[in-house]
Amino acid sequence: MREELIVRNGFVFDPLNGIDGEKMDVFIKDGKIVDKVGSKASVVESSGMIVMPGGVDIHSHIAGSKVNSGRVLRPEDHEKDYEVKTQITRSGVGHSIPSTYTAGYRYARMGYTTVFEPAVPPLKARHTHEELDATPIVDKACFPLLGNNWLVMEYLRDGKIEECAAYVAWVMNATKGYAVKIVDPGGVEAWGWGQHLRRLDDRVPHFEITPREIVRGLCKVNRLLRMPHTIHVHTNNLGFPGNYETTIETMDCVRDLASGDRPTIHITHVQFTGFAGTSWLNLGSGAPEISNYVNKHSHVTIDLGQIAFGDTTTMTADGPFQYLLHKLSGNKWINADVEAETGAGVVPFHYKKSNYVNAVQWGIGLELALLTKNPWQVCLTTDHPNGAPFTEYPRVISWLMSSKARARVLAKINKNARRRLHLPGIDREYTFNEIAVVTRAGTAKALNLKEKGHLGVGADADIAVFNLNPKEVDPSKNYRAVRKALKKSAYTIKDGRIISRNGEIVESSMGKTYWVNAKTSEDLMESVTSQLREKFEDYYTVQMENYIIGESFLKAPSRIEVSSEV
Amino acid sequence: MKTVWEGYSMGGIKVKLLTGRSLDQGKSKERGKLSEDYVKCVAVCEFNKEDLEAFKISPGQNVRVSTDFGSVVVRAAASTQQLPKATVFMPYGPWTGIVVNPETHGTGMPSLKGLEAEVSAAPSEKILSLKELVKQFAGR
Amino acid sequence: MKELVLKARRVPNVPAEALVVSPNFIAGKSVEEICAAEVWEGNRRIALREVFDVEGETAKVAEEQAVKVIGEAGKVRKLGYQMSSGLITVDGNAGMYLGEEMKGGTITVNGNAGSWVGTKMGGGTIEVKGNAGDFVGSSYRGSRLGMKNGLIVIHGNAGNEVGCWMRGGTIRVKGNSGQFPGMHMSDGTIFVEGDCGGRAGAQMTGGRVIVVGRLLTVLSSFSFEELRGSVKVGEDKVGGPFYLFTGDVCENGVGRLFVGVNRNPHLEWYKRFIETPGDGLCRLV
Amino acid sequence: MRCLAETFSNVVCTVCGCCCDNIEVTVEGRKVVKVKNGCAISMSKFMNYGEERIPTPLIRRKGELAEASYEEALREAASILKKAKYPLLYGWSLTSCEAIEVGVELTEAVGGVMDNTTTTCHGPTVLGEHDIGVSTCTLGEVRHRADLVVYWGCNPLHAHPNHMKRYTVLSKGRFRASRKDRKLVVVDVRRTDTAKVADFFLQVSTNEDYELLSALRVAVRGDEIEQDSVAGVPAEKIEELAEIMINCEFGILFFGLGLTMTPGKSRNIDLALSLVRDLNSKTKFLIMPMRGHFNVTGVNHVSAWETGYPYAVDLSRGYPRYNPGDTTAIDILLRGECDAALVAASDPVASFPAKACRHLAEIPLITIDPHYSATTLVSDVVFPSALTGIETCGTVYRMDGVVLESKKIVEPLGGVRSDVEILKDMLKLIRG
Repeated sequence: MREELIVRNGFVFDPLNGIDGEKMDVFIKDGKIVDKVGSKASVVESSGMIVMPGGVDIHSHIAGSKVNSGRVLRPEDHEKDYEVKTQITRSGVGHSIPSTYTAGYRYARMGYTTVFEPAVPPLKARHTHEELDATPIVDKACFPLLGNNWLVMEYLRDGKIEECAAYVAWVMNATKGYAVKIVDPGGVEAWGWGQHLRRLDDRVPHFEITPREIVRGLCKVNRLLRMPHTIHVHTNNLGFPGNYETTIETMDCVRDLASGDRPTIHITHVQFTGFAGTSWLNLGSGAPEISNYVNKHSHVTIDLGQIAFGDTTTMTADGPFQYLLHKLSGNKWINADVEAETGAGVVPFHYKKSNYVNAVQWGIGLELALLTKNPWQVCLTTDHPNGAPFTEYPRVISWLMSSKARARVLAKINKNARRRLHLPGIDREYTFNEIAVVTRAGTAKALNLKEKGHLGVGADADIAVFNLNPKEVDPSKNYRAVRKALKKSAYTIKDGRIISRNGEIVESSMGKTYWVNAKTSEDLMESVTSQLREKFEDYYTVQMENYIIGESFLKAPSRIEVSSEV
Repeated sequence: MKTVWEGYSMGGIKVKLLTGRSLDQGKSKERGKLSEDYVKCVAVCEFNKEDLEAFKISPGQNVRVSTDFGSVVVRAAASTQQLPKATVFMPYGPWTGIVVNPETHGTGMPSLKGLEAEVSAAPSEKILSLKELVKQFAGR
Repeated sequence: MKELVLKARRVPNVPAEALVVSPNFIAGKSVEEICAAEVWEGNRRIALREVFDVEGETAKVAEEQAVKVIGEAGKVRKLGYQMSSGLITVDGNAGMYLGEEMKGGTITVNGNAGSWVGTKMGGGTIEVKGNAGDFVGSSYRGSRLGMKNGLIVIHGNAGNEVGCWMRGGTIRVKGNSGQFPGMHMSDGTIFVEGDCGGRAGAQMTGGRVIVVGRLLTVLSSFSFEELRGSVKVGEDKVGGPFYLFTGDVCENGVGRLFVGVNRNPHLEWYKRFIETPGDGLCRLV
Repeated sequence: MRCLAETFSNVVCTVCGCCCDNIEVTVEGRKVVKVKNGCAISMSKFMNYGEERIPTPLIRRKGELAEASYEEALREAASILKKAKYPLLYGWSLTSCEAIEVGVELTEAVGGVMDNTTTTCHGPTVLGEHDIGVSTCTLGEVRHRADLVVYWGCNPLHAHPNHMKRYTVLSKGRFRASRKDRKLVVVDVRRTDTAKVADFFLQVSTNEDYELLSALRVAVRGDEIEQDSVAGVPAEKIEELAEIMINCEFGILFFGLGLTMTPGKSRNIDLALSLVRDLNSKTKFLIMPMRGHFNVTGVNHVSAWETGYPYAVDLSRGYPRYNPGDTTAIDILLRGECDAALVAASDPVASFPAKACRHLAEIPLITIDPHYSATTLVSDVVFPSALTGIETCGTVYRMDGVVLESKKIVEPLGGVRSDVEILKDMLKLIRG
């Protein structure tokens, strides 16, 4: 039986329930938030501390084939950053590509309890689930890559939107996925031939379709299926100067598909597609333009992909971009194309303050966060590990909360970059409430996770308590205290159990894996499945039966049923 | 007395020794490693037809293969895969383990191909079974 | 200088690791503290006194500290780890990773040393009177940060990949070296006085590899430049003549490979590029 | 009594890294009576899986292996591992990822070194990748797009008999209809059966692959090769191959142990990876190691996500450390530095150099294997186990990282447990 808990007397930040730093108690029973508990409940004394829902990371590459390729590529990344086994925890290594156990513990220590892996080649989804199942404590889910999928492109080219929807539903089921991920739509297929495709209206070789049609088509599919999350898009042209225009164009290409205030598109790691300028020499920030667009349009949510200076590993499904980065940096390079579906690349990278481009990138991410007015449209990410390892979140938060902290970095970065950036002129500072939005409430909302990101009755009892008194500490001035407190939570509570105390894991558990079962009409699914059966052997080198992942393959599946419009 | 460890030069024919997978080795290991079939398929040294003639060795005859690292008796056979001159091939197995160079040079991988070796006809010597071979080099 | 003597009590049968055998650790501590210092024997944490008898004195600062290891320490790894000054003398063999990440000071081994001598070294001197294993002065796996500075002298032979990903400093092998001296190196000097197992300078981008003795072949990714009468290594002028090659072309490298003419008659064909008067090539060099 | 015949389709073959998943196996009770779509080795494995099976656990008593109870064998094994200061836990390529995961946990618990058969196949490939990276793909990409297939130092017709048929020159892809649309190049020391069907064959001198690769890189750059011939190949032929590679639309280089085991080892691979990387500035070119042993790719993956490193992981200090050449099985054995060993799902005594095997025989040795093997002969404790992919199911990785579920098609022998069960029981006993 699970015990009852009271998180007592903390300053609670629970934006989804309109609670902004009120001193109050949070009650927990059987792993859920309740409105009262018995007198025997254990007490987590939190007076003088911040209490927030557990963190929800919308976009972090923690599991799967490309992450693991990165681990194998970089023993030098792990050598000096390791964790010794304890009675409770398994050993492991960091740094930018931590082993699965270490990743789970490190998230939990920072008060994060839910993490979504955003790039899964459907053919290799089993691998992702194996790793997610070896990632302790946090709840998780993964996004299958569909923006270069042959069947998707063919259905959309032929205008068969409903069939496409049924196929996407089939993929979600077959891969136990959560949301539609699009990476460099059409561009990765072109990369299969070593070609680059940059613009929204370029044609994908052999497929007679454009990126614009793929994004729009999948956006419609997503709506037809009533998927909990929007399409999650990594745009074309990532990593090229001037790409902020592609970002805005991509946002705008689904504007008419919006209904009400519900977002229709999530653009991910916008920093990497927020470049203004025409070359690396005059690279600038496109953040003002992008934020301006987002401020005027409610159909968009974004996440930052903020960079932090230092050594990390870049990894995306965007094969051509990773090749570009390899050519630019001279660093070692992994490419991994996946038949009929997608690709991937991995390149180690060191962001330097003295480097003009890196310094501009640093500024772009922060400008996006600070110029976008509505924090509910912004999710904090570093696109782990692309911009920085997720363990840098406390540092990123301190930059958002303190212009002084930003100024200190600005003083040290490349001078020309400083001149190009708008950041020195921005004095906005995030409040704790806004931080709670961009790290948990807003991300949970964007993912439509009803039981996450808030502390209302019925929510999962995933709670982070930080030893920081918001009445006494001014985060603007004392940003170091913020960093220190966020790095190691005083308590992280997962499903109603204290699993981390002052940065030490005191109990380990295995979280669940969400997946979406989008039910379409039986006739439609039947007909699409039989079409698939015909094509499967022509497209794939595995049998259709062996491609499908049964629910029992997952250690702790959590199925989300949605009934589609088709 | 020389042990199996030291290897010994017998004034045999100098050759390059390759080891590797073969279809027969693959099939026979699945039939059981204590089987006669396994010995037949794996305790083998393959030669070029030209080399067999030049060395006056006939297929089926026993030969001793020696390197700086050890020495083992196996059966001579004609290679179906054409070998370069004065090069012999042995399929992977415990018999090759005796003669390969264990040195890894800091890579973890011993030196299993392209070894300097000597072969000589060994008509009166017996090919050891797996059990006998293991007993000989491992003492168990 | 004050000397602390460590006498090996027994030879461990599993790998032992003694990061504490370094002037930096020892200086400023009592002999009692040193005796109790942590050493790993396989998966067991033990005290230094279990493997070494400790005698002598400790100095206040590392500069004043000499450490002498007597007996068989061939299984004891990482002697002199990260040391920045002082002296270590090993009367016997030293285990792997001798002087790893060393920054200064001197290590002398009067026997053989295992592989990875002076890996990631940033300064100081290591002298091995016997042979050394593979990867002398190299980087860690996957890293491009090999030896940066300092001097390593191997009086006997060295194994493969001497100076792998080396970035500076000097490695001198008085005996023979294995294959791939100067693999991926970008700067510094590797001087092999004996023969080389081959593939010298492979994939180098800069720096110098000098092979006085026999080198079977020169990779086709090296282009012949000219004959040199001698080459300077530190203060020494080493007599040649040498063939001078540059490469590795495939890495856009500007490394220089010197190969002794006398011991390598099979490379004589390169001379055709300089010896024929009237041949256009001669003007190129 | 004759049992009813039952046919299983889409069975994953358990022989090599091709992991063909279209095998049809008919069984009658515990007997396999028919195998369809499998290669000759696959047939042999399925049909003969019941040969030379170990019926019960064994413990060495007075020098001879004798029958023992499961509990007794477990106690003995646990005691060996607990006592050891530096145990080696080796093998893992013929079992499921689920078993390998328990293996990592066990290694961590006993403070040992976990190495797998990668050590003696593509360990050098991993080392090459650490320095260069790798430009690769899944096999279907080759099937659909490749107009140039190069096999270097490998003989797929013998070692991966279905490779060409299912994935490369003999397969039918979306953009390549038949053999005519593809060029096959073979580089090998021997004129193998694979070489005999090639369109272009280069016979490289033994031990000189590195020299040839280096010259080929020179030619791909468009520079002149100063030598008349390199590695026994005339410069013009090298230049011809460079032209073929540059001018293809989509090329792939498959390489085997002919590169990883010959002098140069990891550096041969370093250069092959570099060559392919260079080619990407001129055309689309990819590279893939011909992984041999069934789930050896899976071991690398499990090991990497659990510890950060794909093989040769030293957990003696309670956290993962890694340095092949030091922490690899053969080096440890040659230095005589492990004081106990557990071998699971592999037969090192049949494949390691004899000197390494001798140390294995000298220390307490536990083996988990379905069959009698050279290794069981020298073991002190032997656990019979169910055959993964025949008697028990489990996750396995194809050579290109595609993951498949192997199937259970027959019941294991009475009393014989799976690797997962045995390892878990051992772990439980050790943790007390």
